[in-house]
Amino acid sequence: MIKKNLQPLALHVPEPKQRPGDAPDFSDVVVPPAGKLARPDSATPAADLKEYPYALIRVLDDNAHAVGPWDPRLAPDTMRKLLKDMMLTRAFDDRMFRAQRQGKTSFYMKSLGEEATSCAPALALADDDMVFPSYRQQGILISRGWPIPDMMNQIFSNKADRLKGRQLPIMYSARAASFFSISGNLATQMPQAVGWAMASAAKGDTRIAAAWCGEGSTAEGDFHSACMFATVYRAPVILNIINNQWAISSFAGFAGGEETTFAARALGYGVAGLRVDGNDPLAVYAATAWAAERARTNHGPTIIEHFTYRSEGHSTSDDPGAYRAAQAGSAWPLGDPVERLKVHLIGLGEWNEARHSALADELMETVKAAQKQAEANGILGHGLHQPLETMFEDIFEDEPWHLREQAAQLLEEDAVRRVEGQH
Amino acid sequence: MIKKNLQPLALHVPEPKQRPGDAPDFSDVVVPPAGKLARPDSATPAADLKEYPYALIRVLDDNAHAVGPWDPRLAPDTMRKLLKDMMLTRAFDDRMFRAQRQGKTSFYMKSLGEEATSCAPALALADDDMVFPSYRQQGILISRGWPIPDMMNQIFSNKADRLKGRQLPIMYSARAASFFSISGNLATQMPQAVGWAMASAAKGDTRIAAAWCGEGSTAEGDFHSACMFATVYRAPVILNIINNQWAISSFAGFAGGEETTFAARALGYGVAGLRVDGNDPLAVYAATAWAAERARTNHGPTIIEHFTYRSEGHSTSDDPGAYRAAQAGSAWPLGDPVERLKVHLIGLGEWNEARHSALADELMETVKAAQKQAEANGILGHGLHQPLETMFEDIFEDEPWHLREQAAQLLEEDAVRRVEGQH
Amino acid sequence: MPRMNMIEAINSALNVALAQSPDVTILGEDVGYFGGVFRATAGLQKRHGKTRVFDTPITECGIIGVAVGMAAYGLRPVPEIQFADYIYPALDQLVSEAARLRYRSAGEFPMPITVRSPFGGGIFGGQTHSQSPEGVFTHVAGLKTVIPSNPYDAKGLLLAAIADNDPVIFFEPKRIYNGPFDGHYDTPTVPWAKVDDATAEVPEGHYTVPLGKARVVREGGDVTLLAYGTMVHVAGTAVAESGVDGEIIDLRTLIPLDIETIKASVKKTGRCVIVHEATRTGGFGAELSALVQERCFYHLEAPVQRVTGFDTPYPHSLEWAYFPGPVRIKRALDAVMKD
Amino acid sequence: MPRMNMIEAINSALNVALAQSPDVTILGEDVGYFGGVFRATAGLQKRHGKTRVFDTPITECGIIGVAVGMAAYGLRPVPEIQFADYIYPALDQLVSEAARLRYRSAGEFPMPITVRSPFGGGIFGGQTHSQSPEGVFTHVAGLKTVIPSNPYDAKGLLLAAIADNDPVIFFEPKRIYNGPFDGHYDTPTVPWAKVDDATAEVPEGHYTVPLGKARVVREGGDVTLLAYGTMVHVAGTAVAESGVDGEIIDLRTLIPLDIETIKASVKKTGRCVIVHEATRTGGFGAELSALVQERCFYHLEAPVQRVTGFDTPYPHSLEWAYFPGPVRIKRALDAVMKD
Ligand SMILES: Cc1ncc(C[n+]2csc(CCOP(=O)(O)OP(=O)(O)O)c2C)c(N)n1
Ligand SMILES: Cc1ncc(C[n+]2csc(CCOP(=O)(O)OP(=O)(O)O)c2C)c(N)n1
Ligand SMILES: [Mg+2]
Ligand SMILES: [Mg+2]
Repeated sequence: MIKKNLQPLALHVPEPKQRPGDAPDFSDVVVPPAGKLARPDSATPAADLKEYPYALIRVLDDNAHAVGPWDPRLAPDTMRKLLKDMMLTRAFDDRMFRAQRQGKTSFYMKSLGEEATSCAPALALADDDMVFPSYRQQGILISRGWPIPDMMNQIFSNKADRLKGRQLPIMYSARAASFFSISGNLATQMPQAVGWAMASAAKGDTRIAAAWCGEGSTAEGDFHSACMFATVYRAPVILNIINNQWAISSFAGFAGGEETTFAARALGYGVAGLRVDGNDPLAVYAATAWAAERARTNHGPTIIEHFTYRSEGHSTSDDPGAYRAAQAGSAWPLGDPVERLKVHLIGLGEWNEARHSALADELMETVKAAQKQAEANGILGHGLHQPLETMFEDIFEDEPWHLREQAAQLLEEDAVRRVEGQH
Repeated sequence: MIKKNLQPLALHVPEPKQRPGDAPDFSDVVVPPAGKLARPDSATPAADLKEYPYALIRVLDDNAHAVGPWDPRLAPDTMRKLLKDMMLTRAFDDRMFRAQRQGKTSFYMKSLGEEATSCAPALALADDDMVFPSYRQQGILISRGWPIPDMMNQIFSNKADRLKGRQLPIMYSARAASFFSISGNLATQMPQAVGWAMASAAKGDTRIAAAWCGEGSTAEGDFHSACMFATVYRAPVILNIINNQWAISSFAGFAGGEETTFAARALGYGVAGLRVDGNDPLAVYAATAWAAERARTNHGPTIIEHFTYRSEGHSTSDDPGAYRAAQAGSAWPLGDPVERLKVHLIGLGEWNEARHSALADELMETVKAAQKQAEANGILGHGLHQPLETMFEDIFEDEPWHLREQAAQLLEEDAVRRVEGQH
Repeated sequence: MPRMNMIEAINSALNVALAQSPDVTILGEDVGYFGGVFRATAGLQKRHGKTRVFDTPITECGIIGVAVGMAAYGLRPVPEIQFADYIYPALDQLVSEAARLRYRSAGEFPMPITVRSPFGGGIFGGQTHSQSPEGVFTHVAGLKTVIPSNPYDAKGLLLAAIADNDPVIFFEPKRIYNGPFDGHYDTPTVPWAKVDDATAEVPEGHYTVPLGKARVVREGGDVTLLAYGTMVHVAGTAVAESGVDGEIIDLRTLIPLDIETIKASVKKTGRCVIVHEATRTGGFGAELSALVQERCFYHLEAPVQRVTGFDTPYPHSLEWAYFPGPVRIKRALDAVMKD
Repeated sequence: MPRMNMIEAINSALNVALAQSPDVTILGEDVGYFGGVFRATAGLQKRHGKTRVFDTPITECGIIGVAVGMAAYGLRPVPEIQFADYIYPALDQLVSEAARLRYRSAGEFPMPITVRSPFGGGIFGGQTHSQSPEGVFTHVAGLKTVIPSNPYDAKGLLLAAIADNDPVIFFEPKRIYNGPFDGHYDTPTVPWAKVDDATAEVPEGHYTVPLGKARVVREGGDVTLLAYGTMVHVAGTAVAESGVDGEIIDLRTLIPLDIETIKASVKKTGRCVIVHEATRTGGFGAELSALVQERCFYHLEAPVQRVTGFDTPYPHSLEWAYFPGPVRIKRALDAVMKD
């Protein structure tokens, strides 16, 4: 079997540079200077954009000055809105994480450090552009002004939950905010977004679609299907890859990250690919605005890799200390998006520390008040759920006989349970 | 819904340049001169090979002279073997297509014009390298010297069919030839080949794997999965894409071919990608040899696009005249692989027209004789099939009770049928 | 009344649906210019335009994923899966997405998608052009499954499926596209045009056959035969040849099932034989058998029998040994009548 | 004898298998360095090396496709699908490839693959961490399906599955990983270490529990209860609370099924209740019901009853209303006993 005159083959299994016990070390992360990268016209053919997947769009430099052609030159009010959205997202995450720890719900997922990758695109898109998020894009809903108590009702699966307690916490759906129902199955939303965009194009509509998934999720066949349809029909869609370096315990090397960038996937399909500093809110805004303009003018899809870092655990079920260096989040060389935008605004004279901490306090109060309001509708597992028969609704438009029978059976059982005090 | 100040979106649906009634026109096909492309060391990092997916490896020039650094400088005997393999494949296809038309079997698929993409890789690989073919790689089995009557027994599903009549014609399996069982489901073999290669590497073996699929099939999620695993573990595997421009009635534009090459998929995964003139047997040999050396020396996978043309219908069930220009095959600017190698050998003084037609006659006789031999074992639907109880074998290693019961039932039914003369 | 074969009837249904609603959109491998490998979509692209009837990349996952997105936009996509054997790569998008989106969004995102796919064997198609995977879908909450057995129903049920606001898996029994099949492999197929039956007469315009309603094909007092698709015809042969007075019910829709018609018949006959081509274990026949004995136990004179394909991959050369033909059905009829 | 919970037992089985055969290879999302989201593979990479226990890209299609290729090479891969809810993207590689390769190659390419996957609900996991999709696999010719209900069986069945030369779907009832579950959601879980039962005692070394053999958990004369996984324990509660003398059979292997044990029991008791957590329609319970009435018809005193999850997606907040708990089972017991 093994030929002696040939050297034996060997299987390469990726390994991250640090593991628990090691100090975090990001010295191999190449951080090009802000402002140096040219900004091509958004109608440029993909064939002339081949370097972009390997570059990194950065607007805020080390001093948080906005520099270079990708600076979106946002009005201070817009930037303050972006800052506030990110801060509110963070405050929300903080409270809901705690609520899970307090046993008020079953599950939560934070987006700490990645807020820019949701809040900035939301701002750069039109409010009625359709978004197909993954589970870490709560920032979009917040940016679009969705009521915080409504989000919390969903998290508590309580009697006011519009989704009737059917979905795991954070799996929002908000059609009125052009926000698609979140799936627990990774990457399924990617071809769906392309399909929505194709429908919009077929109808001569003006709305585009955008989708998000993690770098780990790009390995799924659905991601590939999305890219195939996007390129073939030049769909008006933005496919965002949030490369936060980790997929639960697996570093990006298990998603192909050792060999090239995630934006480079675009080259395989002949579509535009951008790579952006995901912790630079202005750069993320600019990249999204470019891609949105490209899509809206019938120049087709863009794949954007957001280079960022998952600063905390994957979810409330996860302990990152078991598989990666401690404190890796704070060592991340691209910094913190809230901090960077804050310093930028202060530098412009449009913000100051006092206003910042006042805003932080105010947002925490907002969130606390919302939580109080939501908890009044019940928390998970404490009885204030939806009526039992709602379990059989919305499976089909009309309830067929077998579901009607089962609903009746459940109500009978419930009566028994009540009599017997049993479960 | 539609904003008046924005231009409406439009859906792009690809359309080939010619349809039935049009004259074939390949003037847009870029054919770079043979011999001009540099041949990098096979250990070159993928990052330094970014131009290769857009180039075209060609060895035989317009006069069928072998030129340039990719010339594999094969011995005349080797080239004569390659020529013979391609000619035998063609003769085989010809007879089996006719056999289907004569009602001797249910189905057949030719590889006319694409013979080089099977026969040349088979020669460039070691005989015990494992191949995971699609349904159009009969040339590999023929190159590896597999008995023609055995292939025909499979096609006739007769009593000598090693696969016991279970598979559609041409879905061969030949473990002894390191030839994997062909699937009717597109692209499933691609991750399988990667898995085999990973196993070989994990075991410190020296054998590599190679897989083939059509350009249309690259849209499947399986293809993407294969590329993901190949890049992550640097698997010793060659992933061949046979870009014959058509997937049944759909031109390559529906597989992303309007926007870039198929070899460019490699860039998305950071692996080596080559694009080769698939009708140039020496170029195909050279590209495979390069990739095989790369894999065998632990430098990882290669994706090879074979640029060729499906000269005839998709299968015996297909009529290409219904969707593409007539005679497109003969207008294909890269010529015919058999003809090109023949002229090359004649130019070297190693072949001549008389020997060529003598060989063609001899091969046709070989095939006819084999067919006679195979038909003696039965043709489809004429009774000489495998015993009925074989239907229940090989589902599991041991036959569980429910299959034993069903086998008994079938034999009882069969007895009834024989008595009643019924079916 | 025009006579159509099943392909023509399906083509007509799609044509009517496309003309009626600007939201109906057809996509799939080879369905556009060429009109489908079985010609079910022939002429539709030319008539309704490339953005409403188009070819796709070969990714069933993508075809259904994109259809889900189109439905979220508000279209009524009618994707084709070229053969039912190729539906598995799309399973996650069907089971985890299309089937559950109305539910998980509490009605925000209904999924009016009709997935057409030729299924079943009897055409020497081997393992990957012959399967009957309906049992995978009937187990999934949120999917409807519809299988016609003749041209009239094919058109009427397809129009009803497209008008339905839930995802429907519409399996087309390809063995009877051109004409009914008596189950004897060597009987030449009689084209639908020559079949003297109202089911071969198909109105040109719009009509529907409601989902969830079975059809009593033949009334009888001895035994109830439950079948769908091709097997309705094969069951007919078996009844005719056996002399048993079988009541044949063509289920037409598996989910939601017409339980009332089934119950009424079995309570009348006291015997039941279920016929399908799919593999036996865990097939839809198991569900039918369970339902019948749960609801008609005290009327049953004999065990409910299942007549099915064997638990093997679909074989090529032994296709007719696999196929649940008249002999297999007659043996079951004999068995239930003996008891 | 050491006491282990189910995770420890599974971990021990994998460790023994890796040590015994150099061909056993474990792959899956997060199974390597971290040792799996349920810690089933903890420590195995460290002990057996990175090329034998490793993390993978997140593509279930790829995980199974690669496992098929590894099996073709001669390895015995043991891929993990992180949750059974995520198995659908791998379905084509399982159904069209792994299940059929021995058959279509006439024995050239056997597929000794064991797919491990946590399944079932009762952990507030919502729609995508709770499903019981065994009914999809039991319908597929060429796959075995195994479901343990306790630590002893988990290890012994897993070792038997890995040694088996055919593809096995090995579903692990995650609700009882840490301790048995009586079906009352508010009863605190008693860890396996404190359970006074031989099934919590797990030998350190190698042993097998043969595939295809059920276990009579409790003998009884009134009614036969067929269950597997978590529901074996819940059925036990119902029997205890109802006072009915139920004979509880833990099926352990669904395919191939131990029909003899089932038949013997039902012929003795004359009554049968089938319990599973999966949705009702087309679930494995339908097959069981059909088989029982086909083979024990003349012994049945009452209709075979199915107690199952409802035909809905797995709900989050109403999990315990969905779950087939003791009340639902007792009502079925009452019903069959009344008849
Ligand atoms: C189809 C599917 N497979 C596996 C999982 C389990 N899972 C949930 S999140 C996750 C990691 C995803 O990582 P990434 O895509 O990088 O996103 P991130 O969590 O970093 O935002 C995995 C494996 C799933 N939800 N769906
Ligand atoms: C999963 C799956 N989907 C669809 C088909 C039907 N089908 C068979 S061949 C084919 C076209 C394949 O084209 P390509 O990959 O370019 O290969 P070629 O026939 O040109 O060699 C299609 C769609 C299939 N066999 N499997
Ligand atoms: Mg990630
Ligand atoms: Mg092709």
